[in-house]
Amino acid sequence: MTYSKDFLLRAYRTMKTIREFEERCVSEFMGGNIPGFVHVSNGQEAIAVAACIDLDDKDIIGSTHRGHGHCIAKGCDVIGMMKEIMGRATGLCKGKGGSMHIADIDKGMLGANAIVGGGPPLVNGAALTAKTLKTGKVAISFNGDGSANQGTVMEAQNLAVVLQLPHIFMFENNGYAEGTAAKYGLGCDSLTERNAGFGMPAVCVNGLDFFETYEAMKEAIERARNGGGPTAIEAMCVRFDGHFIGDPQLYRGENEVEDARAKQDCLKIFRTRVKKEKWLTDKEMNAIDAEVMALIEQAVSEGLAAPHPNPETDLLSDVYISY
Amino acid sequence: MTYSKDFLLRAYRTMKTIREFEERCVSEFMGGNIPGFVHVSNGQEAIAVAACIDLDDKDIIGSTHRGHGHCIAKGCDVIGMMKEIMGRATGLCKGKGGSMHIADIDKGMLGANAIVGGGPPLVNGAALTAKTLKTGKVAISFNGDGSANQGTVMEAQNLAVVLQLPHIFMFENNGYAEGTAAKYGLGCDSLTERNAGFGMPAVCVNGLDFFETYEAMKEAIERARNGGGPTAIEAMCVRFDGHFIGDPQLYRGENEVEDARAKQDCLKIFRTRVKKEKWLTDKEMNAIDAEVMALIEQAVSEGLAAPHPNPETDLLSDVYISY
Amino acid sequence: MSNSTKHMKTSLKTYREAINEALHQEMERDPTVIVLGEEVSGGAGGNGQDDAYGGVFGVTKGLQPKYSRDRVIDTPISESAIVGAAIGAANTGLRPVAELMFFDFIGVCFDQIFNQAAKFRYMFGGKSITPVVIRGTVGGGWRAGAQHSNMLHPVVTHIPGLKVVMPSNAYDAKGLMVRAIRDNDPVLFLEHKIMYDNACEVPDELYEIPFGEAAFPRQGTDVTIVAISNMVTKAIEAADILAKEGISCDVIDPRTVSPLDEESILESVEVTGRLVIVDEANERCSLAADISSIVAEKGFHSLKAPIRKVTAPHTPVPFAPELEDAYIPSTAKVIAAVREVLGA
Amino acid sequence: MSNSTKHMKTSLKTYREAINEALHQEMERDPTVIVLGEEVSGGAGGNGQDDAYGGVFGVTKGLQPKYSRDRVIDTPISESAIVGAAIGAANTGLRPVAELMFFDFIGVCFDQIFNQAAKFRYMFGGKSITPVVIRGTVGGGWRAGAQHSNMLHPVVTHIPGLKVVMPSNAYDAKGLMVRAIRDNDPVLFLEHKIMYDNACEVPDELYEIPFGEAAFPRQGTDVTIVAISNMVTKAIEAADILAKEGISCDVIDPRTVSPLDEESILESVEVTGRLVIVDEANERCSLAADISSIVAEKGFHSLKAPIRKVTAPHTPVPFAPELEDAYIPSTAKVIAAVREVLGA
Ligand SMILES: Cc1ncc(C[n+]2csc(CCOP(=O)(O)OP(=O)(O)O)c2C)c(N)n1
Ligand SMILES: Cc1ncc(C[n+]2csc(CCOP(=O)(O)OP(=O)(O)O)c2C)c(N)n1
Ligand SMILES: [Mg+2]
Ligand SMILES: [Mg+2]
Repeated sequence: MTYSKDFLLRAYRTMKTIREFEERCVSEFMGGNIPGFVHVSNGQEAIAVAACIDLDDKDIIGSTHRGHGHCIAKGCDVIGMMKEIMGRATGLCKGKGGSMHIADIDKGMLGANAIVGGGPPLVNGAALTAKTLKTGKVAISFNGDGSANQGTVMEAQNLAVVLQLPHIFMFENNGYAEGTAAKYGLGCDSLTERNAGFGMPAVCVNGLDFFETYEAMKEAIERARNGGGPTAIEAMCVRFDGHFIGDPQLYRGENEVEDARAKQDCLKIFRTRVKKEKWLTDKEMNAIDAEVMALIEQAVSEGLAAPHPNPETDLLSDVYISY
Repeated sequence: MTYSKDFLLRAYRTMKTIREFEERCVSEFMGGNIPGFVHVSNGQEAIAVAACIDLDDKDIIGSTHRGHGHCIAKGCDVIGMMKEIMGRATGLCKGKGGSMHIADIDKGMLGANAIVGGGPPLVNGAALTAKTLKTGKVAISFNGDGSANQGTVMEAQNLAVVLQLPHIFMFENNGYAEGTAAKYGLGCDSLTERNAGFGMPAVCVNGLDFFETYEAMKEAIERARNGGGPTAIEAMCVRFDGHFIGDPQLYRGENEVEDARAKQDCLKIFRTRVKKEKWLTDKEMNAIDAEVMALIEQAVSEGLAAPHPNPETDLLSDVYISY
Repeated sequence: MSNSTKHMKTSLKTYREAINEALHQEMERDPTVIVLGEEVSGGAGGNGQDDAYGGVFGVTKGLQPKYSRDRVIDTPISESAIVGAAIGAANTGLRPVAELMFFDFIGVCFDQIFNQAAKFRYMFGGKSITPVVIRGTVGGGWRAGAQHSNMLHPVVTHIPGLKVVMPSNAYDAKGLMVRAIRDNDPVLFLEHKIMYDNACEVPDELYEIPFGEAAFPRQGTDVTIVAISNMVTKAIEAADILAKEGISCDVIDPRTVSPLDEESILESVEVTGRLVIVDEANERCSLAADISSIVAEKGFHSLKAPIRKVTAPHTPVPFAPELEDAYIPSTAKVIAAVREVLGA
Repeated sequence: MSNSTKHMKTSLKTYREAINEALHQEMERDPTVIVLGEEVSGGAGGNGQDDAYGGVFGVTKGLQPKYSRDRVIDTPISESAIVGAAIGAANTGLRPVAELMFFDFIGVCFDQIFNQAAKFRYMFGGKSITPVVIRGTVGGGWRAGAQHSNMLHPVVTHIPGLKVVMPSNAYDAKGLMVRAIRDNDPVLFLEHKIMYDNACEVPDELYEIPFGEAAFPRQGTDVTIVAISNMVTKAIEAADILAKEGISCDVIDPRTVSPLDEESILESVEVTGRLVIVDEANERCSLAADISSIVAEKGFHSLKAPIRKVTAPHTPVPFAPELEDAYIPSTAKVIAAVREVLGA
């Protein structure tokens, strides 16, 4: 396959944005500027971007507790996100949601979800809307190796097949659900075979390879848009950070994280490939890096300067549209 | 395989008891002697009996809304059952449970379950007890083609594999979940393949054939007792009656039920086989028939004569052991 | 019948027919309305008759032949997936009406209801809308046993972000269903299964009954009786019997329990000074307790006697008819409670 | 500290340590006690350290190294399967303690709790026993947002057949956990996550605290304050501040909310005539409403002023610290409510 320069630059920029956003979330959290529970997705950027790069605002994604990357890949405003994660009144969700509950419907981002397995049933609904109104749109749910074992996810898989919904189930297998190894939680030898058992096309890809993941997605999206129903993609990847920021990660092997950062970095793999193919140059990408760093810096400084919510006006609002 | 005469007579007697019990439930319900919602299992007797005939009282089964056959096969008192279904104070559960909530812990019958998919998670628990206390006992859950799509069932399947529990998942595929065809509700082409996807041995048998079903069970039970973990068995069968007693069954094809009763009757198939093999004679089986009819008659007359519960004493009791 | 519907042509309709008609007319009017659930049509994938059930209680009968399986969707037995799909579809442009055959089945899909639909608007800072209706049958009387006879409205009334509708007659059922479908917040529409054949005059046209406005099936000055769902029937019976003795009861049917028409209850108690609350749900943390506590706080100075709750006891629903009849609040118990608060 | 534990050697223990110790000692004493849930040990199937978490809040730390993975069982993320397995194991001879990391996750396993465990004994005519403990963390204060900060005890208190335990300090936590494990009915053991580091003197030996017996952390005669879980801390703070002004508060901590020690509450109100109830749960159909309604019915004639509930508002739990702090009932709000019922 050949890729346009614009596509490659966008892909790189988005992946890099996620990476730097997440790394900065870690340091801001550690510095006390971010409250609550925060789960970052650095290491898994290629998947989010490969999944979303061909979507428009009317295609829908549903995310997880580890949702920053999905949001950014789907086009959510990075500054609004940082404000939200910092709990500010001008955040994407007015500071009421926080890291685990970011949504941006206008961008087709249906919502992060702090309940493991909460998303896929909802994403079926978005796919049902597309099917019913014949919009030609698709819906993507992000899932983990751990959430695969939640009954709600498996119900959603079956229903998607029964109704032939345009829903792509993306399973990011990062090897862990909190501190539990994926291979422990999944009784099956292969999640992909289990997915196929539901009666949908199922593939396994190297989620560190943007291009491989993108091509599987492209095929799945095409099938979905043409009425061919759901697909399951298992994308093997690694989580660079802890389950949550601050996790001591005692359950990981010696040097596991260091090794992953050195040898399994999807951004490095992308750079190596595009340079080898002579699609992009270091110079082009370094320029993007600088812009991204500036954007993240801006997000943090705007975030820190943003107003806090006001309990008088904000605590009781937005529960109902009318009551 | 060879079968002892005692075994064959027991198998026949139990199947026949279920058949007559169920047929009589229909007529007593129609006559106004049984209140509530009642789901009968006539047509599916071979599965219940094949599943339970090798179990003892310490092996556990968990049943469904269509549980009379499972109860009888597990050794519950038929007269106590009829009283229960009639809502009498001396019924197996003092009239508090009724058809959909019969249990008899002493017989290893953990409970019918009016919630589709409610049982298998609990049966995992019984299997966990067996594993933890190293009793060598097994646990069987009964499932339908419809309940297979309930998330709780799929979670239970995965957990049973993860913990290698001695749990046999028996799926009675009678072609329907209420009025919905099994092949509609199950998105997959084959439930057995989906079951295998969970990482457990999975087979499909002709559930009208007692012997085929029995042999699959025997293998599964042996494996479970020896620490080999769970098995899934899909037993193809037919439901002779409506989803519930009184169901007009408009969703069934013309002559479908009549044909099934004529050509897919597991009792007839059993009789033909044992006669052909010269294992049992008509005379022996007719004698059993007469005894069974007498027992059912007795169950009904004792049921009708049994005392009703007394609200003064019975309404508020049995909620807690102590409170 | 309210003022706005007075001029409309009516006919005798059952509770079942009234809801069915609301669904028919709203589906006709608005192509984004869909219906989904188990057996809402029935016969999917089979060789027999299509629309074989139209809902196991027949409430959705005839919708599928008219609007096709694209808009009247039979599903597998996967309540989380059903309710989740309805919610996600509501977030993205449809107005789904999902059915839980028995509301007892919230146990297998409660997360989607209380943690998802109920919270989206707030969590997302007012960004999302969830115009979903989840219909479910509640209550006892069918001898269906402990797992199919619960009320459970207190559980969902507790949850901010949900609206809870409990019509007590066919007229309200139609108008409230129309309102529920048009509402932009998630609505639980709880139909008492014992009332499906109850009939009254119901307008043939579309009309809405607003949420949070009680009805007053009997007016009186001695005792206020607040009753919910099918208990309204019993409260009315009790009031009519007591009226013959000269005891005048003010029967209030909140119709929606979230939002709740507090004002009407408080105003009535201001007049009567005495309150009986009748609720088929279990007693602990119940709607009866809720209403009692509102009056104990805001209407305290009007109260001339202790508030009496007539509820189901703290037990599961028993199967045997004698026990179930003793479990469900009866007209006799309502009468006794009224006498009690009157000190008679 | 109660009479029965007065002679015991004690040491300073946190709420977390007290529960951990109860689990350790009960597992030691009774080989049928098992623990299961997500990350109760941690590190299953991995290459790192075993017992890596010991529960994400560290409550089950050290159990697995001592009792092995046979009795301390890490599970997939499948709450219905976890809770179901615990219940089924309880029915057949074990005494499982299952963990829901956050009690908010009842949404995906509610059926097993309310429709199965809670009802077996009744439905089966008294035949089955279900000695299961389901532990879960409740409450806000961690900035964990709407889906991880709920109380939800009203939802389970509503359900007959369940027992609901809500310790407010380390001493109670240990004694109630021991009691819960030994209890033969299903028990929900709700730990407020903000209290894990709170410490007090706790006996080193095993002891039980009976269910349905309130504690009285402050005694007084002017106003009764009933407070639940972490709200007890705030009620005590309020009482101590008010004491300096000469206002004497009787603070009651029910410790278990099902069963509830009604008598103690009613007796106190008989003396004070004034009642404030403090509950972090949302207000509708809440435990605060429940207690209010009990007193409005049975203690009516003692009441000298309207009952005041101090609860969370009818909104989900917000994320931003300022909003969450305004959401959770504060000591200041308790004090204001006390003044109000005193007409001050
Ligand atoms: C229903 C539910 N159960 C448990 C949790 C706690 N929890 C949050 S994330 C997580 C692990 C998820 O693992 P996986 O799906 O692999 O996603 P990853 O964290 O690896 O991105 C768990 C157990 C939860 N939030 N919701
Ligand atoms: C959670 C839940 N959903 C729906 C129902 C209603 N219901 C009872 S039985 C049944 C069909 C079950 O089909 P299957 O599992 O194939 O069993 P069968 O009736 O064929 O024996 C349904 C939908 C229920 N009791 N519980
Ligand atoms: Mg993972
Ligand atoms: Mg079936």
